[in-house]
Amino acid sequence: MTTTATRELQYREAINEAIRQEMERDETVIIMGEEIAGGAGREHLGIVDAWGGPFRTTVGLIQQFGNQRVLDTPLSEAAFIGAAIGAASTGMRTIAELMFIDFVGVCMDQLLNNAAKMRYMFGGQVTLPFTLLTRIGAGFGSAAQHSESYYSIFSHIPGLKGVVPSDPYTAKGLLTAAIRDDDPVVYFEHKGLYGNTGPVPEEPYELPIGKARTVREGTDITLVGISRMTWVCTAAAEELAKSGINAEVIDLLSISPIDYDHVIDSVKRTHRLVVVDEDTPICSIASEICAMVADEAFDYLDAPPSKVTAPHTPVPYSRVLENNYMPNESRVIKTVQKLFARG
Amino acid sequence: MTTTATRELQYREAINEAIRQEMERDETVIIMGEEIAGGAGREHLGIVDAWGGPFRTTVGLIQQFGNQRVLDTPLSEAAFIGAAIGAASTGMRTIAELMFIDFVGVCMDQLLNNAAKMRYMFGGQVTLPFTLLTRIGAGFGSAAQHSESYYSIFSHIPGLKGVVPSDPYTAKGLLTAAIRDDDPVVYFEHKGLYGNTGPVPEEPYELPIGKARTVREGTDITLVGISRMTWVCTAAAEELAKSGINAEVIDLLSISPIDYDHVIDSVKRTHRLVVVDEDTPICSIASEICAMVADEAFDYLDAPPSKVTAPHTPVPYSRVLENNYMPNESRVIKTVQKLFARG
Amino acid sequence: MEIDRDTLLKLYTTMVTIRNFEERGIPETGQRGMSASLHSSAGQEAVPTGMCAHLTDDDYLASTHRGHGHCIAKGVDPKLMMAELFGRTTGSNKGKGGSMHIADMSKGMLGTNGVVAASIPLAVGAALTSKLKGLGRVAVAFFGDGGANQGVLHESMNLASVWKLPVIFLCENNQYAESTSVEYALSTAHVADRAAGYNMPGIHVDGMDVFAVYDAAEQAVARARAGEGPTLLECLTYRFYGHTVFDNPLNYRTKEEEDYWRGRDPIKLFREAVIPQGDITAEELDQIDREAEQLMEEAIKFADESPLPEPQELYEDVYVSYPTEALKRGASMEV
Amino acid sequence: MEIDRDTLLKLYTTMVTIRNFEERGIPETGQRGMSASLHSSAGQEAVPTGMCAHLTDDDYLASTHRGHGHCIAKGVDPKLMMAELFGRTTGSNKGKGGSMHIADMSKGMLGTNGVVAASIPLAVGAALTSKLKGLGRVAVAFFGDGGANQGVLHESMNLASVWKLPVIFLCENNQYAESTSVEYALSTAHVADRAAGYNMPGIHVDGMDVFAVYDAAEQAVARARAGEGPTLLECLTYRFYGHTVFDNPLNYRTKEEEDYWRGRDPIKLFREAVIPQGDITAEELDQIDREAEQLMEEAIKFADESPLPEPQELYEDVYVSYPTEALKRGASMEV
Ligand SMILES: Cc1ncc(C[n+]2csc(CCOP(=O)(O)OP(=O)(O)O)c2C)c(N)n1
Ligand SMILES: Cc1ncc(C[n+]2csc(CCOP(=O)(O)OP(=O)(O)O)c2C)c(N)n1
Ligand SMILES: [Mg+2]
Ligand SMILES: [Mg+2]
Repeated sequence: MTTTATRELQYREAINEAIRQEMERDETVIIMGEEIAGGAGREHLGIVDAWGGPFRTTVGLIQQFGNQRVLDTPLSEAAFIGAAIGAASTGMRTIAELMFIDFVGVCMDQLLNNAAKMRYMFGGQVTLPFTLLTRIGAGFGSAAQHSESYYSIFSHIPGLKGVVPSDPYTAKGLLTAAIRDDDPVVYFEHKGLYGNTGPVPEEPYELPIGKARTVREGTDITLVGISRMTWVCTAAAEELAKSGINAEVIDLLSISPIDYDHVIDSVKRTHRLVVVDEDTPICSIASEICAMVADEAFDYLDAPPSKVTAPHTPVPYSRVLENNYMPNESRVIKTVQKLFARG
Repeated sequence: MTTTATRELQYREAINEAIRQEMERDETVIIMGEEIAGGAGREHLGIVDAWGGPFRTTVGLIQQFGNQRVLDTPLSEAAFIGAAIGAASTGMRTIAELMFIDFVGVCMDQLLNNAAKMRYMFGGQVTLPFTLLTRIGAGFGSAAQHSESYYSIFSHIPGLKGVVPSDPYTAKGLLTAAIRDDDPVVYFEHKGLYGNTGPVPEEPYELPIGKARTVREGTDITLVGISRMTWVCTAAAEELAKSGINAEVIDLLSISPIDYDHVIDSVKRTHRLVVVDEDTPICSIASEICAMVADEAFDYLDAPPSKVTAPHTPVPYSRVLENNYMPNESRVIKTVQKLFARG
Repeated sequence: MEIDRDTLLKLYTTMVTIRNFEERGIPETGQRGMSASLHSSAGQEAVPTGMCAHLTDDDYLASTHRGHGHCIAKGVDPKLMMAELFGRTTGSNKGKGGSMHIADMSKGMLGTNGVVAASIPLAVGAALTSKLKGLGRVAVAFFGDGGANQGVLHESMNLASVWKLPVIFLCENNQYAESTSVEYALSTAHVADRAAGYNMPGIHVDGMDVFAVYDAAEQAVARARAGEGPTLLECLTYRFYGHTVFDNPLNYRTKEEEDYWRGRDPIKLFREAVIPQGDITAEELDQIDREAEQLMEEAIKFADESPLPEPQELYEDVYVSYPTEALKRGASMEV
Repeated sequence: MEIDRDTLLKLYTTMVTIRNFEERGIPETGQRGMSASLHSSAGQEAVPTGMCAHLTDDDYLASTHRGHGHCIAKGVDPKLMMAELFGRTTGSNKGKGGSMHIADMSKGMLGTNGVVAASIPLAVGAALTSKLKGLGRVAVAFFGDGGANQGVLHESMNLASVWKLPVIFLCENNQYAESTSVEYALSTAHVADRAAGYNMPGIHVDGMDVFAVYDAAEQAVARARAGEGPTLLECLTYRFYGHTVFDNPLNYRTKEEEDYWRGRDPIKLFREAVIPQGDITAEELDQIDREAEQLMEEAIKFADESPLPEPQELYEDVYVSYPTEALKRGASMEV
């Protein structure tokens, strides 16, 4: 029985629902990580979970699926993420959570050399239905080791896929797709989006990995947003509309594969491009898209392909500095205006 | 007494000489890593070194400086690279070797969150005169975990610098500069260059980090090479000259800071660009340079800024496949010809 | 153990200063909307206090996300810490780091650190500096029971043992890593058991008893200074609050357990042990309490009156040398 | 220990097959200019042989850069291995992986691995699969004395112990990591000492004696299959050659030491132990030797006659689903 009912859910609830439904659908799906349930090993005290994830994205799962499928781990990312990869290679469909992308350095080797390469090195003998959940985003006064985005590193690595959902609808659809995907997928949750609400169908659905979407149509310039930056773009677009600039806004949604064609099609109509990326600028996805557009849509460009990103600095603590660090509406607007000012 | 004598040295010898001279000059310089000397702890058997590094770049150092300044380590990159950072923060000038860049995932956190960020997070209280030596490059039948380049990841990370010497002269000058630099510098040796010889001044000298150089002047197109790719570019340029295309070749030399201005100045004269990068294409330095040129030299470009790179795959083992993987002269030539064919 | 009066007073002062910093500084920072990442070490004061009593400003300490107490015990001025928490330019780190990155190199404080266990090898490196330069300094790496399960600890213990470095691996086992109890996550009874694999002493003591910590630390420091190599010292302790200010610890531990450990408050235990001996009076200690409270008021005032950074300070202290323009290039910055 | 005749013959066959693969396969691969990264396990045959005698194709093994022996003992066909070393499409990995990445999932062989210790958590994950699905399978993680100092081992032992997984941590202590001796780099006498920190048995045996390995492995496997959790098993062994084919081990060890260990050749020890018992004759064993030699000739012939990959196979098997064009885009590929 399929329902097509749609309700409003929070981004965090949409994530939770995707995991829950996939765990219901397929009993080989397991999830592991630090604080996934919380309070592990305290059943004898009547404690089954402490909070359901640091951002409550995994709340209630252990009650439904038990502690053999919802596994709290010791503080050992290399071991448990490696184990999730190993379990995926032997018949489970695994989800592991890395609490913040900033910590990826402690388990990078497992992602880089095992998850990304095993299938290739082994001549296709193994499939790795493995999803890594992790979190990105600045803006919370959490300083340099809890605020990074770093997704461009994952675009760079062959063998991994990556998605950057921007609202509850894409959060559920892309997570469903990620879990069902037979390749390793890194799923980047944005800390600044958890409380956002939006319509989400009740039944499970997949959004295709590698496809961007247009969230605002326009004719004069293409703005590409990644994750939360999509909404910085739409806000800038509304503002720009007042001065007669009609911006198209694309929500990238996947960082591997990157949907260049969607962007290029748009730029061929608008002739101008600004990519807005919360990560630092050098070798960023923003640069990547600009380069590909410059290459493949060269003859259509009326102005330099441009980008708005964080600067080439770590994330500072003090709010004054952090506010200057993050791309915002005003920076997008000024960049667009500069392109039009060129004539 | 300064001599200006110049002799031919191998790339590996130039590296060795830079380390040796800096250790002579400054007794706070120490070097550590796996197999730096080899045969550690066997002095009682009359063994002082086994080979002086897997590629003999550190040969003879332990004989001259002893085992307190030339430290063989257990197989524990996170610990000894972290220790090298910690020692640098407390008054030593440290060099650590990561045998192959492919293994960076086991110590990435120390580079990403300590080396790159400590100065910033601490408000400038600490300086980190720390150099990481490591190795890049495919072409040796060593497959997916011993052949990567990955330098773009280091361009992306604020707080780190990076250099990619391409011959004995730049190997010595950039290493001297890296060791003397008060910031953390990643020094990428290319496995395919160790045996190359070239003139190298005897006295210590520094080449500035962040400066590219032109190795061939030309008027029609700018080719940018990174590390060994510089010589793929010059070979292609010689070949192209036969068909009347006069290519300028730039040797990038630094991957952070990137010397965009040097490239842009050239492109403003030649109006065309191809970047040749041995790393994989997405979010690569090649893309980064193309994007920056498209942005800042937009009005000067007569053809799309283009790149020749490895494909978005791991490095394969079999020679047939590996040969197809690596950028080569023929691919560069065809790419250039295509740009001219556009008219 | 014979501890002289001055040392006793110093131990007490350190503990109550830490307690006061946590009890006042954390809510005040929260009220100013600065950060969600605030970790109170209230309850754990005896550990850094007992440890650092044997250290000078020249010795090194590498710390964790729960590091306020380590900083204070190591001599960092609470005013500079408060200003740092408030994000001010007068902060120990000019407002760049905040609670999880407080550093003061002039006090040998190599930084609190937001990545669990990541600062351990930094202490090993500092100990290497000490050894190679013959400085006679000791380095202490603090980490938690959660951090005890990170690979870098194991590598660091092996390395320090092989090189016989003057480093102390100090595990503050407060029995929880976030909500995960050590009973679940640690496969052995004591973190100190792991020393057996690295040819170093592994000692575990009551971390609520500042004298027990003081004694064990004394031995470890003596061993380090004598060039005999590293020690793994585990102190069993308890944090009175949640992992951060936001969490309710009763979601994963019982009221009874909390009451038991609050009954073992290290400050209370100190008073109960010392006052009856007659040499130090309750009034003297009360006076220290008041001074610590006063110090916090001053620190808060100092911090509040200090300037916020200018937006362009964003670009300072990234590198020693790097063109500022290169930090902004391609980013379309406004300021 | 009572070992039946068939098992004895099987043990011997496995050992000589490994020896022959190393002695023939490595130089032949070198002659074909395929790779510099070839690591002979000659001398160490008793370890995988004794271990894998207790495993079926369903059990799992995660291996190292020195993994030819592990593969053969786990049942991988030497022909497919030889073809892999020669870079042929008929290779176990279609020529994509080579010596350091040989895998055969149909034999539970989860891959040799070029990053030291990196495959250890994969075995933990395979053991988790076994436990969660109730398969009764065991997973073995091989690593060296060098690998014993990597952090991921420590994390993996803790995790496996906490989850009581059917995994065996098998350290082949061949006394060297490249040229670095275990005396220098390992802070403790035995890798097995480290088990104490993880609530699991830590056993060390003579790794040149296939019967000692066989017995210890039997216990570890029984423990794992009974759901009692992991074991750390250290086998003291020796590699007869250098780290790779290129290095001269006399740069870091003595002729006397080599002679001593060559005198303890596991194949020789086996013959010396078994032949005098009278049940198995020298001739039978010689016949096995000849068959192993023959098998290598066939494997070399098979490999040489197999096709090399087509250049465009470069793009296959990167992902299950990803547009091939996307793998080439922006790279200016010719083929
Ligand atoms: C590598 C890493 N993983 C996860 C985290 C998130 N995290 C922060 S503190 C913490 C628990 C730390 O526990 P413990 O080491 O016992 O220190 P405590 O908080 O008890 O002082 C976790 C999981 C982190 N900061 N770093
Ligand atoms: C993480 C990592 N660091 C360094 C290397 C380079 N390397 C390859 S094998 C080896 C020595 C391994 O020693 P051990 O674990 O004892 O195995 P053995 O070679 O003796 O079988 C080293 C240092 C590597 N492959 N991976
Ligand atoms: Mg704790
Ligand atoms: Mg070894």
